[in-house]
Amino acid sequence: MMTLDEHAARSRLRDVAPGFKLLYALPPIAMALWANSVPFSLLVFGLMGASIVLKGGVRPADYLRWLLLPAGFLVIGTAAVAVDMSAHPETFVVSAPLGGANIGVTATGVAMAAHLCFRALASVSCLYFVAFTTPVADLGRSMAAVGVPALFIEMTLLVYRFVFLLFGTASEIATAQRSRLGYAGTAASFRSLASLASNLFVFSARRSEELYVAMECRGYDGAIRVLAPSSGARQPSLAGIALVEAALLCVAIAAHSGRFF
Amino acid sequence: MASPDILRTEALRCVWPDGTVALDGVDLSIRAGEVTALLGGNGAGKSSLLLSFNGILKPRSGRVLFGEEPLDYSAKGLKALRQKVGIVFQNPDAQLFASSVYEDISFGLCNLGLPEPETRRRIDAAMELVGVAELARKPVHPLSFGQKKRVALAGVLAMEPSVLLLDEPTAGLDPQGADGIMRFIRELQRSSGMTVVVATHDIEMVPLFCDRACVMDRGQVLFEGEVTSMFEHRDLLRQAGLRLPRIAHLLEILSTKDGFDLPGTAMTISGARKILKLMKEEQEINGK
Amino acid sequence: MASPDILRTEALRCVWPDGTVALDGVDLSIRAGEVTALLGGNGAGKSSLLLSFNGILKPRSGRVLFGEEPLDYSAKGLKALRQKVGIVFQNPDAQLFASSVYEDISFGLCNLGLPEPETRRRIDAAMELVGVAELARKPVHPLSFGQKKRVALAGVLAMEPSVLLLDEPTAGLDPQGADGIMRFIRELQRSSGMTVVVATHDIEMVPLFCDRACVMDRGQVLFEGEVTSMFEHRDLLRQAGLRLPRIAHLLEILSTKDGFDLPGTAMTISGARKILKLMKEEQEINGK
Amino acid sequence: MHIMEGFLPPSWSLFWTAVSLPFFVLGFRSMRKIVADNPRMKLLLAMAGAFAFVLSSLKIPSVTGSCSHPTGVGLGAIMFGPSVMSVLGAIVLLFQALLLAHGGLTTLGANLFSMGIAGPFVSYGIYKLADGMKAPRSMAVFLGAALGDLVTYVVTSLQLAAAFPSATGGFAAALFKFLGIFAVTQVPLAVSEGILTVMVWNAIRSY
Repeated sequence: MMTLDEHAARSRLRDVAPGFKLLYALPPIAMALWANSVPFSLLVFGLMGASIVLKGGVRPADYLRWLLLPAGFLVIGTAAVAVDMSAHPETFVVSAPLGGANIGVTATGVAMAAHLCFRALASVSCLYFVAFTTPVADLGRSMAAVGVPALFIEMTLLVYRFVFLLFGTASEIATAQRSRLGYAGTAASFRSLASLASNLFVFSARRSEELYVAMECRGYDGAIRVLAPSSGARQPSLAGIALVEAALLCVAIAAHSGRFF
Repeated sequence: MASPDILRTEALRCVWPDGTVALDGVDLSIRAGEVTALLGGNGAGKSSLLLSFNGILKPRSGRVLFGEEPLDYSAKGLKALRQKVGIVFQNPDAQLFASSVYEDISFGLCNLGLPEPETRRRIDAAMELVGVAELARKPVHPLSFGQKKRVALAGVLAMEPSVLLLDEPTAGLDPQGADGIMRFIRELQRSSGMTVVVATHDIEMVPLFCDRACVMDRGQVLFEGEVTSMFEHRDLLRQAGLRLPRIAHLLEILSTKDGFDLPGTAMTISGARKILKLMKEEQEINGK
Repeated sequence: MASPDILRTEALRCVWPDGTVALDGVDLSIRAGEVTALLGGNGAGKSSLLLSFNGILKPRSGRVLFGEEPLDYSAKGLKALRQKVGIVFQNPDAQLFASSVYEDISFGLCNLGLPEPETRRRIDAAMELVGVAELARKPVHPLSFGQKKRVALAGVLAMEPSVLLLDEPTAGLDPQGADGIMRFIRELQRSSGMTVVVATHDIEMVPLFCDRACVMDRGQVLFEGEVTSMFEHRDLLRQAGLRLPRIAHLLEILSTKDGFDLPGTAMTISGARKILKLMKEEQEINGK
Repeated sequence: MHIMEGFLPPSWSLFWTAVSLPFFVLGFRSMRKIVADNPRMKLLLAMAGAFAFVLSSLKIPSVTGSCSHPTGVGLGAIMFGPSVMSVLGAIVLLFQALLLAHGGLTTLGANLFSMGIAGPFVSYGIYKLADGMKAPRSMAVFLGAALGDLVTYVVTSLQLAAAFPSATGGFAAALFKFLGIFAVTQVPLAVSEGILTVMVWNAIRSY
């Protein structure tokens, strides 16, 4: 399965200035949470899914596979919200006795769970729109534009680079361990994992020192100054985005005030 | 004498998780008791092939056979396989993970669950063999690069595999170090009859230390056969991002461009000496 | 024409924080506008010498001179020095830190505090020069090893240093990749007059791409001089864990052991051709 | 356990963001001071963040046989201190959301509180406490890591219970429910993480 990072790098929307993509996908999360309406959630879910697949060029099968990832949490989480326990079975629509009490679902519980489930799916699709279309480096730049402190952005982008560096090393170590039977059995697995983690730690300390020296050679003095590639970024029509957001907002208000559902 | 095949692939196709095709229909036989060179440029698929011999990389289609049996990818099957097929990776830093040399060499043996006396005997034997016995109690990370490579090798040899896979064993070593490790491997193969597969792009050492060669490019096998016959396919070598050994290149130019009448070709210094001496003798006879 | 010395060390002695002696009384001159090879086995002190040229490793005693001035180890002095003396490390993963190729290349320039248009011009030129222009907006991690090496080189070249230090530039590259990068460096030195110092144990490329050589062993300089004269000191090469280039080795054996009457010696294929042709012609004259 | 994107109602989303913010700000200040004193710390801290990320994506075997991810909060807190962990935790959570689709943006505050604040502070507190009571160092590390792991799940259950009180039994019943699902199942994994952290800690100290 391709990583989200690779999807973002290949996205047809990657050249769109990141601010616009955030402006497009983030407000609907807030609206979906606030409106708390199944039809509105479905609207957002559909809109974002279509944008990811049709505009972003992600294969529907890939998108669906990614949607299944949070499904585990979604199922357990919503089921936990729906199911209740009570001494009085009459409060439940469906129930079964369990020990001295009854376990079952109430009408409000089911409604709450259904709202929750769709709301979460809608929000996740918005998050996916950003993740599928926007490389992390671009996000770093837009954080600067809204006044996030430079140190935080520097740290974020360094962590981004180092995550892949360490992933590479961790998987090399794990492969070498597997080839010497490192994961045959629980005791061996513990031993292998512990040595993997400690070696990775030592490696990362050493690598950070090497990087420091290499950066010093290029004049590092404590501030990481870099220049972003000159923006060949496409600027989509701000009015278009505003129109979509406004329309969504109207539907959200209508849904919230009970015109739908 | 044709040795039986100990490892074989049939239409092997492997794909990395990100979708890159690592191996694209590889049919290859590794003969028992010989040293086989896997040659190719960066990204040709050499390392992937080694990983699939060890059962780490699973085929998308096609299969790998050890002896006459297709690989068994169950936990038990892999355990049995990896005991017999050992792999030494290119980067020793990624495969030495214990805090001391001795402990690291013991890693694979402990996972085999051997009794302690046997484990200790094998560790000592392996350390003796590769010449790191005096480092036993040292921590791993301050060792030199060459020492680390030897310790990594000992960790695999201690498991007494019948097939040894080596990924770029000479990378990062200076000429004497590289020569030393290849001589050691050749010696090991001669004395213990071990089967060795060496993935490398160091073409110079192939005629010196290998019996057979397989040239790879972009996940495919371009050539498989005796080392001596490989160099008749110089176009394939170039296609794979390689070149002739310098001696072979010199002799080639001498005979094709400079009008030397060479009675054969050679890839090594000793081979070239023979040919040039022959040429000289012929000239002297003709001259007289 | 003897070029003036651009870098010089005088009785340079450097000690690593753990007490290991890295350099032990090094007296060495690097000539401006030439390619100098620093040769030696693993642990000979080549990398340490490069780091001391760049002011990263400070002398315990002795000194380093850039032009005629001893290095100034103040923050300001180092900043000025590192603008003029750039270093490319062996492992690009230990050098590249930014989230995209373009940003990484810009880092050194931004530290120089150049105006933005000039910075952009230089980044574009450097990317063009090493052939990574189309990678500009990619993150670093999915690049191949060879691409990472090029990006690391571009990041240093963008600063337009007058001296370029390269630590094992061909390590990990296949023959064509190694050849490509060394050709590029030779071309760069010829066209821009840049001074280049290459630390390596790849002896084969020295006669092809370098003017001068310095052979190091255990922190000391065994030989310093023209590449052509270095090979007369083959005992020093062996002492340093190196060997002769294979062609030179062949010619040596031919003349000392096989009774060939060679009119000179050579280290490269083209050099050997000339000598062997000369020999042939002489024989034909004598024969007639 | 990451609460997924969109799962919390807006009020609770804001509430947990507000609760986490002061810890984040304090952590950020201390980080700023650390890197101002020594520029190489910037790289080391970023490396620590990446390390935490990679660590939390490993699968550890549980003593009962199943597999799960370690939280890494114990190891991180004991090695780098709990306040820096709140900043590194925020970065790690951001990447988990954007690169792995674990967690989300509107739940960042809540997840940061459980995994970047409560977990590390409890781990560190228990470690210091046990150490102060002259308990063996391994015991202190084990308790810190295991309880730190467990606390993150208890806090998550608390957050979910507060947002989704039971229709029949209110907050208490909901808490009981969520603890049963998310925290009790976690006990063997917390033990695994404790054991693993001790092993890693010992190995690192031997370098």
